[in-house]
Amino acid sequence: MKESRVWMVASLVLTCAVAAFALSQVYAVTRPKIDYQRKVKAVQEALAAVMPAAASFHEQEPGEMWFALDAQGNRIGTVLKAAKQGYAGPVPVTVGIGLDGRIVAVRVASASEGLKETPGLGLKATEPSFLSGFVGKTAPEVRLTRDGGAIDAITGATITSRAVADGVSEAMERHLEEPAP
Amino acid sequence: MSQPESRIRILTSGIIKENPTLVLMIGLCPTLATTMSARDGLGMAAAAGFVLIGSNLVVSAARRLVPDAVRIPIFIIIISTFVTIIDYVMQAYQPSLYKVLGVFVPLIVVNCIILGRAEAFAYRRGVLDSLLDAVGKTLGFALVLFVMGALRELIGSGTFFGRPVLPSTYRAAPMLFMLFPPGAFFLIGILKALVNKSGIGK
Amino acid sequence: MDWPLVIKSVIGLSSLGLILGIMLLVAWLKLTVKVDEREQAARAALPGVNCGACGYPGCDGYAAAVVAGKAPPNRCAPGGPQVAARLGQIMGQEVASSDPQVAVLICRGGKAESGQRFQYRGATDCRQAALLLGGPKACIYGCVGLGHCVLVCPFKAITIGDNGLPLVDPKKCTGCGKCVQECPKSVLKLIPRTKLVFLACASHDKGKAVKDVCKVGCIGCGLCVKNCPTGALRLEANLPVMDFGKCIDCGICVHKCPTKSFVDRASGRPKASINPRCNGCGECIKACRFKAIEGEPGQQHRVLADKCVGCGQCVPVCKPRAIDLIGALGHRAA
Amino acid sequence: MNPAKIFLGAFLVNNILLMRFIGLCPFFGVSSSVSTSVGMSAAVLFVMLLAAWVSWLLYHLLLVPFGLVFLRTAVFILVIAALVQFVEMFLKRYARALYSALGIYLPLITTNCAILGVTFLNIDYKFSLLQATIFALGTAAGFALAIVLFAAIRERLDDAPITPALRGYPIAFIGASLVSLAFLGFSALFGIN
Repeated sequence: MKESRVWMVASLVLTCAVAAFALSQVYAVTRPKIDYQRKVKAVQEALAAVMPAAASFHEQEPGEMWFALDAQGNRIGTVLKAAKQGYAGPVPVTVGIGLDGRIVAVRVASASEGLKETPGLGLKATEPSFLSGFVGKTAPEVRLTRDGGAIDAITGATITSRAVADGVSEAMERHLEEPAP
Repeated sequence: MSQPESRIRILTSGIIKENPTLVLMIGLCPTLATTMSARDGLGMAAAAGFVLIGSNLVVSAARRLVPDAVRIPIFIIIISTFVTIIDYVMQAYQPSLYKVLGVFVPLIVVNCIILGRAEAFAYRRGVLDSLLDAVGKTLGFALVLFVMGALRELIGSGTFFGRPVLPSTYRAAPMLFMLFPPGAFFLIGILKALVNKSGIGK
Repeated sequence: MDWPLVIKSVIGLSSLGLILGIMLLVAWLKLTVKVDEREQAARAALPGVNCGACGYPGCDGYAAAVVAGKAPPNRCAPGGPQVAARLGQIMGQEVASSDPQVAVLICRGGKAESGQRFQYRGATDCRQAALLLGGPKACIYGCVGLGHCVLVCPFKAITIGDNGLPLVDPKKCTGCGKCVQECPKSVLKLIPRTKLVFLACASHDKGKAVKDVCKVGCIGCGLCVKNCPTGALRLEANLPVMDFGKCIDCGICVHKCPTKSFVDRASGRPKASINPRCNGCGECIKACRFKAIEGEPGQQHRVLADKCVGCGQCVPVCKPRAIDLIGALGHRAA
Repeated sequence: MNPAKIFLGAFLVNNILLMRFIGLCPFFGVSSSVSTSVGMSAAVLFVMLLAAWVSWLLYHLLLVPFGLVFLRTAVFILVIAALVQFVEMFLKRYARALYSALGIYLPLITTNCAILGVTFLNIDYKFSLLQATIFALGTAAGFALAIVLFAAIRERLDDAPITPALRGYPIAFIGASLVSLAFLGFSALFGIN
């Protein structure tokens, strides 16, 4: 029986079946934990993008505000999230603000994270050339130049630029309401 | 077959006399790549050990059923099952270690030790013997990985299991050479020379 | 239990297994080309990992090499000693039928016995040295002594003695023949393990030509051929060639050889002794080539221990079977 | 990642043998002579390309749509084993000359970590099919460069007067360490890490 031709193929198929069954179980058990970890990692990366100097983040308001901490654990800034209505949909913005109240960096959610702005125009809001305009600004300056602020909008995508600027300024206002540590 | 070795000898021979990495010279890829620190080395050895023990048991248990002509593909399936199990379990519960070991965890499936022992030993011996052989080889593997990991970590970053050991003056500018691939080649060359000198595995 | 996932996974992998199984079946049926069963046995002994650590292209390549005698049986890394033993057994069976072999050096011209023709400074390797005018050694047939055999011996059985000549440790030597193959001077030879006496010289020169270059070289005088009781030796190109079938290891040639070119691997030789049953017929005196027996006719004879070499020629001629050989044979490094 | 960077990255900077440590088993076994190394590299290039394509297609057209990503390891190694077996049979019958040149190395490749390593890296780096092909080419070239370079060194090592303890593997490792040190320099050269 051991060397019969049928058993030769059957044994292979049977082993595959058993292996597949075992693997599907393992996958079912471990998938939720892996997805959770992947989500946590994505969030951490987003925060780190706007606050490179931070070693870890303490979640102050879930999904809204984090305190950026350095290696020793003392606070070096805050990170806030806000979203204003843009041309085609909400424009989620992440803002990193230093202790001095000045903007460290701004990041706009990329297309793969659900940004619906028109490619080539609105989507340019995610590029550093536009976002670098926010760096170092304090709350009152975060307005488009035509609205009396210091941020020059992307030509042809004023609505998206304003959405970003408004989002950033809303985040900064909320930051001011918070009692400083 | 040479006279049936006593059970204890199967176990102990795997550690020194027939040490998979330094004497039989197989399974070099993970030995060099994942030994940046003692913790990673042991983590890799644990992962490979789990797969080796698991596959040796299953192969030995099913050895009467497996037709000779297709024994290699069946061994490969058994081994890749255990590898995928450790792959996903580690991704879920030990993400930091998984990030370090990276592609070497799935690469265990082509690790010459495992397929080699499955074919040369487990397929021909009883379950208990195979278990002992697997445990022996794993301990041997772990020993070398630990030594390599500890040495590279000590020289390369002056710490042991992450805790600083050497004075901070050294740790400020450690011999990074050890953490890079050339250091790994060099270290295993020295270790193999010591093994040759001491005449183990003659 | 996430049933759709399980079903998808089982069907997916099993179908792959099925395709693979059918492919292997087709291959197995079509490709059963007849392979020398020894190679099949060797191939079955190998783990089939095809990891290449033995230096041969995969297990099939290595099995073919071992069976062809080109590869020693212990190069399979994953298989370790178990596979080496099994391969040795498979190959051993072949060799065992013709008596397990051991390698011996057929040259006794070390530093003390044979000088140098020129100062050789170069790679310490006999093959390299041999290319240069046949090597630095006075005798161009002799062993250069630079240890190439030491290097190639997979069992580390050969070490260079203090006399500059390789010493083969019979315990470690498995008779794989690697050294015999690799020696540029071909002064290493495989002889049956049980063989005690052999000629240790490869020089085809005669008389004075040999004496000039080596104190222990065979000068082709033929004394051994004349004295060999079983006619196992014959002279060919100034060198006695031994027919192992006929030779009874009596050791007479060793003692008769004027230049001590023969080697006796026995560590000890027995001594003859005559017991009272001796009727003094004197046959043994005629048989003994070393005049080691004396006695008056009709009186009990005596053996002179210092002269007796224990060749045992006197034993068969003694009608009353009054002569015994006392003492044991032993092996020592050739 | 533009194609040149992928190729140079795989070929020199992250050489699969000397920097990533993948595929070392045959590296020390087969590299005893230059001719065997060349034969091995040709076979590796041939199979690595095939394996990269087959595994990429399988992954993106079958495994991902059906959500069977966890079968990746099992499927890839089985497919590569089958691929090698099939290629060996195909060559044996239709291309005798090619078979004698590189056919004998084919069984060696199924368990070669380099081939499987490339298939996994293609997936982890989320390469497109074209990028995956370039990566496979670069890696195979890197494999060839490393193994032939090293074989030349080892041939010289055979006859060099080396202390007994270092002879064989130890000196081969230390040689590899120096060659790998040279490759370390490449990372700064092209600025790819």
